[in-house]
Amino acid sequence: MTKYFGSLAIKHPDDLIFGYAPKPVSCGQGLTIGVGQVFPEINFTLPPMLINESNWNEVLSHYHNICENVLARAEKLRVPGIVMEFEHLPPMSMKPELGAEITSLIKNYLLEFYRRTGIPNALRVTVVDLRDADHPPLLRSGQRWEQTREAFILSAVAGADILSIESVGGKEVHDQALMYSDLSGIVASLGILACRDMGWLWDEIVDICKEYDVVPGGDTACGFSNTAMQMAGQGLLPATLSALVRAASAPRSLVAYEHGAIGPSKDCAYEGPIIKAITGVPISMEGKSSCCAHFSPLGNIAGAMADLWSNESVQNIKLLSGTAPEAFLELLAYDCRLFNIAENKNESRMYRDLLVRSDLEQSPEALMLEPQTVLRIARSIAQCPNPYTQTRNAIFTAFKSLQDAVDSNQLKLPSREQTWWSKIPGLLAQIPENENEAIEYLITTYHGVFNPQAYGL
Amino acid sequence: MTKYFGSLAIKHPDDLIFGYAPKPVSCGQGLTIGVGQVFPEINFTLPPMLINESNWNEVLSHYHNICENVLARAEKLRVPGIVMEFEHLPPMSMKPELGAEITSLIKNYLLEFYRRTGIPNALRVTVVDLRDADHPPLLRSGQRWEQTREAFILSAVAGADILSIESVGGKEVHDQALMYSDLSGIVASLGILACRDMGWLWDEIVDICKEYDVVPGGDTACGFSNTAMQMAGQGLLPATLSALVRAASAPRSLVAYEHGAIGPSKDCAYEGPIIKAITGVPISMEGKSSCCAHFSPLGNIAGAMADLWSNESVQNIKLLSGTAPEAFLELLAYDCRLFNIAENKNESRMYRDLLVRSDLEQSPEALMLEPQTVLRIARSIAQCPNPYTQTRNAIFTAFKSLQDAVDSNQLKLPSREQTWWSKIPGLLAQIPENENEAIEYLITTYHGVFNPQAYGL
Amino acid sequence: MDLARLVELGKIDKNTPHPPALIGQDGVLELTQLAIKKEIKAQIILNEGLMPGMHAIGEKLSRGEVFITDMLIAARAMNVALGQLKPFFLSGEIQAKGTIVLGTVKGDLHDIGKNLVKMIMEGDGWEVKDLGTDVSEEQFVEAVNNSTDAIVGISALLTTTMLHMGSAVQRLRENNPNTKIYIGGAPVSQSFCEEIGADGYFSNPHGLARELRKAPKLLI
Amino acid sequence: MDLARLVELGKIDKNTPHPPALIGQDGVLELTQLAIKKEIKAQIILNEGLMPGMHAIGEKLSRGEVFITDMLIAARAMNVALGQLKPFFLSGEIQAKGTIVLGTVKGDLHDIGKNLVKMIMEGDGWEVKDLGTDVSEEQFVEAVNNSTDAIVGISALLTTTMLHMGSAVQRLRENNPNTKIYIGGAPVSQSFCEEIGADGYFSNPHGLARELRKAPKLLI
Ligand code: B12
Ligand code: B12
Repeated sequence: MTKYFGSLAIKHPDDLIFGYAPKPVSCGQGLTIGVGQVFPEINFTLPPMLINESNWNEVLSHYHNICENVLARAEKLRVPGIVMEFEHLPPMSMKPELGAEITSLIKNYLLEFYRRTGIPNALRVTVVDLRDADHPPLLRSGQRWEQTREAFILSAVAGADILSIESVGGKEVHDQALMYSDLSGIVASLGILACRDMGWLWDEIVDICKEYDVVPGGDTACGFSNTAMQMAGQGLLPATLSALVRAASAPRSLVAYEHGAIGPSKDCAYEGPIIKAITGVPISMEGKSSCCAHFSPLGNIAGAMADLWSNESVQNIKLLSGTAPEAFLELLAYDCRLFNIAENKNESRMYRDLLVRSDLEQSPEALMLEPQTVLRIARSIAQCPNPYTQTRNAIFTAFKSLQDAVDSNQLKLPSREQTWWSKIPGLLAQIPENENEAIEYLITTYHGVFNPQAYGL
Repeated sequence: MTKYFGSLAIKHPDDLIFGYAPKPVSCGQGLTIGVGQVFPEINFTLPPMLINESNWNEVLSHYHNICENVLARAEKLRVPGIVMEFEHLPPMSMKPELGAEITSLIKNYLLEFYRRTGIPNALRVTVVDLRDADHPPLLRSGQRWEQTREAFILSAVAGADILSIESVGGKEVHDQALMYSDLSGIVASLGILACRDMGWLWDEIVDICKEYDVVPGGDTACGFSNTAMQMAGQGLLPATLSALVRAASAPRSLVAYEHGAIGPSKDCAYEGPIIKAITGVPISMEGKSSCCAHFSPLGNIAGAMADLWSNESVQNIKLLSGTAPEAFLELLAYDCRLFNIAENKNESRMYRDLLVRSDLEQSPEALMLEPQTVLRIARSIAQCPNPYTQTRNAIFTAFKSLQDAVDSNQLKLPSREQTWWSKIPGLLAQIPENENEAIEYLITTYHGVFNPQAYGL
Repeated sequence: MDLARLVELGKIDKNTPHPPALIGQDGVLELTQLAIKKEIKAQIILNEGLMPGMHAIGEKLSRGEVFITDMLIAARAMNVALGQLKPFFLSGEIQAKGTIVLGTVKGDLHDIGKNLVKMIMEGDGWEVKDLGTDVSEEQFVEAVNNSTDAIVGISALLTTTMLHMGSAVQRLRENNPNTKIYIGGAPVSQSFCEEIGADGYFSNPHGLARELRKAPKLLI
Repeated sequence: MDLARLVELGKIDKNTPHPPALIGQDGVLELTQLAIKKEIKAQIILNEGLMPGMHAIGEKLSRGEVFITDMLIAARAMNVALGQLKPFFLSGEIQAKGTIVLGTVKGDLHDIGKNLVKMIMEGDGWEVKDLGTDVSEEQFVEAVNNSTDAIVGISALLTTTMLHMGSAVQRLRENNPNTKIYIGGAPVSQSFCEEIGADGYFSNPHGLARELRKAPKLLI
């Protein structure tokens, strides 16, 4: 049941804007996302502590505490709606009953909150992709997959309103290709391996969602393009490479929607705007408000097209004001007020452009989120149905956009990126033109690193 | 050497805007504040730990670590300029050599940073007002004052570029008046006691600043109006009372500028916009970006007129991204990019109005920061030279503004505030008309609570 | 109108103008005097007449229906009544709930939170010995030595002083292992409380008041 | 061009196309073979020919002048040279710097950081035993039992797994009190390192490499 998005859901850059999605999603307790307002999506995790049987009550009491504090603040600040994301930690997917117990704990708070305040809300549960634990991963079978699948089912039963995952198919190859700046390997691992796994995996997830009446949210290329961005942030890889990887990861994340996901996409998927342009689904994004979770070259621009605004993750620790989750809910709530007043006063386009321009010239990664560029990349992807070609097109288009910006002096590359920059055309030229050659390349160059059967190869 | 500001430096609401101050301040390493750009003012403090001789090296290493991380991030994000505020903790003012050692540590980092990157910067040092330790405080003499004075001098010698304090004169009475919602006591303690102490204290501080060529930044009514706002936030006092106290505290903070302070004002002084309107000095403000330090009903609106944008305070603890001070510097830097791109694209008025409107109808405190209201209160203060009358005028004007907003349904009071709201006119009517009656009231009602000599009474 | 309701409304006596609706009517003072005259047992006056008024306003405050000012006004009226009952306290006919030793830790001058604790606990029938701010471990120990049944409440607002709570708890335990010690203040948390071995953390005074009401041997 | 420079540039052999500027010229392979033929002592080839190249690129990486890819390409060339020197390692004529046992803690699958540590330490002349991810305390202990002079490096990326470092340190100490244990990973810090009693924390692999170069007895 693959749907091919042959054209763009959003064709004009003016329409690519926060709060609006051509295909809104209704979910949870009275919440509709994508019809004008941006809502906070609050994320949280445990402080430094182990998770085991002896301290399970302590774990639960953290989640109680988080729900109480966050929802009290949300009420106080009169948010127009709220999404809570419960992201599993590994033991919670490994023993899915544990994840389910916390899911229903949070869901009960949300139900009560809705009854008391009438504020619409929803619960996203993100399961850990345990298949990563085998090297190379088996993906479509074995205990790891069984557990992951079970974690989805029990989360759905326990009350999740939206299901998501940060899936890892193709990452075993991508990790190495990235380190060696092997663009051919990057494109092949994303466009062939990752896309194939996504198709298989999301068929499974969408089936579960249908059975239990839950919204299939979407996936994120976190393990691919955020790893690249993190490493570029640490000065280990060029930022232009990280920008290229971002574009190249969009077709991979798109596959979820081709197989039935409907959004809202995952916050850490900065390829979200491209997905929104192609499919029209609402997206979750994180920017400066996720300074608690990671540093970023996309602090403001990430908000330009967001439908949910997230803090990615924050530990339940004490700050001078209160707990960190309530503090970051406050931050999100104020940012959302700004989005929403701008839309209310008919200034949303102007405000979006400020968000875009404030970061645009500061990093190659930011350029990948500029509305015109987003549409350019989206178009190059939508052009053809083959995921490998889509991925190859995306990286070429991204490079052209970077080149235009560099040539017009809009983007100034630091001197340390210059040598690498001059090598890119050569590396791009080496990328195999068609899927078969690319498979050939993968099998010879990354022999032993991945398991071809796991991808149906 | 008192200067009386008989008219407003900013007369039109359009000119009351972030980044611009009629009387810019140049300080530190090449930094000029108030000529178009908003700069981050980063604040930081120690994590839970004692300060004593045995762990002094650990204390120092925290400040080393903070400087390294914060400045590395500032460079990475290419901030146009930066202010670091070093706020003393009590032992650092009690033994001023300790405060001085940290001051010179930070200053060295800033000098080196300026040499390496050319990014303008300055160091604000805020000393603890130790006079609070005596009950009732002696204020103008005694060991506490000697230590406080010494702390100013040693900070100046050690390299502070700007000096500030959160002074406490009049607070011993105000604390009680506040709890009993005694508007007469509030106005008298602010307009007489606090203003008198401010005049005396700031003459001293300005003298020190002249001698050591340091900028006298300003003071904050933190112990008055932020206490009220905190208590209102906890539901202990009405938010309308907290709004009235804010307005009433402006004449008190104004005194510093009448006695030679030139700004930038202290971040936690939310009376800053009123001060800016009257005097034209640049102001520091904190809003959603200080969610690490306290919750606030002023998250966005606080930025509308800011020249420095601060996080108030954050402990040097580890978050998932890195340390909390670098995370909050990142947040400030992105917010500042938005201010500055808006001004660059000629959209600053529009952006300011979004900031204002997003919070305006959500709390009485926010109304006190709306540009028209700010000017209205500022005018009522500038009208007459007597601080008591100024304070009385300010509270009446603030009430009128609140009343207009409530009458026009712009501001909806929660039902729990209604009873109190209906009592305000009666309480206002009881406020003594002139200073002598008010002194009489203070002496009879707050007998024993304060020391009249300490105020030259 | 009954005594409890008058306490809750803070109606001191016939002459006080507050609350306006009751101008000229009898207040807590008159009704308490009347009750004593009628030889109602002092303990009953306290437990069934006065305290329910304070509890009522306290509950309203914690539900956010009234403000601290209303609580203080009630406490003021309560104090007038307690003045009338003083002889019965002295004779031992009524027993106070007990004593709370209260203070802000060494190096810390924030006292607004602590003062609220004081007022609310007094309103709840406790005698509070307020040691003020900047209170050393020794001062806490001494105060408990002078009043060995006392409960201790410690406040701290600075992250650089909260650790003094740990040493205070330790010193107090050495001297008087059974003393109950409760802590509060913005930077403090439940897990910190457990870490330093205090008996309880409360984010507001009502929490403490409620906790102490639960302990049966402490009830009047 | 000297050997060190060829290592730094990652020029493997005559036939490799990288770097383009050196196409057709001799690479690390040829020069190492030549040196062996000239009977230059293997230890000298290693210490004065090859290692300075790796150090140079390592320093450039830590100064942000090159990228990890450049480092890896250099390491690849280095490995080719080491292949040529293998007989001398086997005969004991050259001694390796030593062994590092490396792994990501139990429950944690993040391995990119750990893999970088591996590559960089290998480039610096260490033999690395990579235990992979999700490594239990027992596995660390066992690895050290099999190679008692080894240094241990532990990585963790989750706040809910970092505490396993503490138990790993404890178990390792019980078995082999002198083993040096170093830790790293995004959530870890110097103070956490002190808390669990590890020997050092480094925010990046270069820190570790530099530290180990300082320890005299570990130098080749
Ligand atoms: C008002 C205030 C002041 C006033 C104090 C007035 C006074 N007499 O208390 C003044 C201006 C004097 C002041 C000074 C300073 N302050 Co101050 N202050 C505040 C502020 C804004 C509000 C505190 C307050 O009164 N809140 C209202 C009361 C009602 O709330 P509360 O104290 O939390 O108490 C409630 C509960 O906690 C509980 N409770 C409290 N104690 C107890 C005890 C028990 C047993 C129980 C059961 C319950 C309980 O009940 C209360 C009612 O619900 C806080 C901000 C904040 N986030 O708290 C900063 C804050 C505490 N101050 C801070 C600082 C840094 C200082 C100074 C060092 C600043 C300077 N450089 O001069 C000095 C230090 C003075 C000193 N030596 O102690 C920082 C602390 C940072 C840190 N490292 O810990 C804070 C957090 C501000 C910030 N965000 O940076 N401060
Ligand atoms: C990429 C990534 C992933 C990838 C992992 C790919 C892989 N094979 O490693 C994927 C997508 C699979 C993933 C999965 C998960 N992740 Co993850 N992930 C990240 C991310 C974005 C980057 C990590 C990274 O590779 N950085 C680049 C490398 C080079 O940096 P580094 O690891 O820090 O290593 C450097 C130094 O630390 C040092 N170093 C590291 N180890 C050592 C050891 C020694 C001895 C020395 C000297 C030095 C050293 O050297 C390195 C080079 O400088 C981080 C964000 C972050 N802030 O770190 C989140 C993050 C770590 N992940 C997180 C989470 C929650 C998860 C999941 C649970 C999500 C989920 N629900 O599925 C799962 C858990 C998987 C598992 N079982 O472990 C959270 C952790 C929150 C928490 N509670 O602790 C983070 C912080 C994201 C966030 N902000 O929320 N993740």
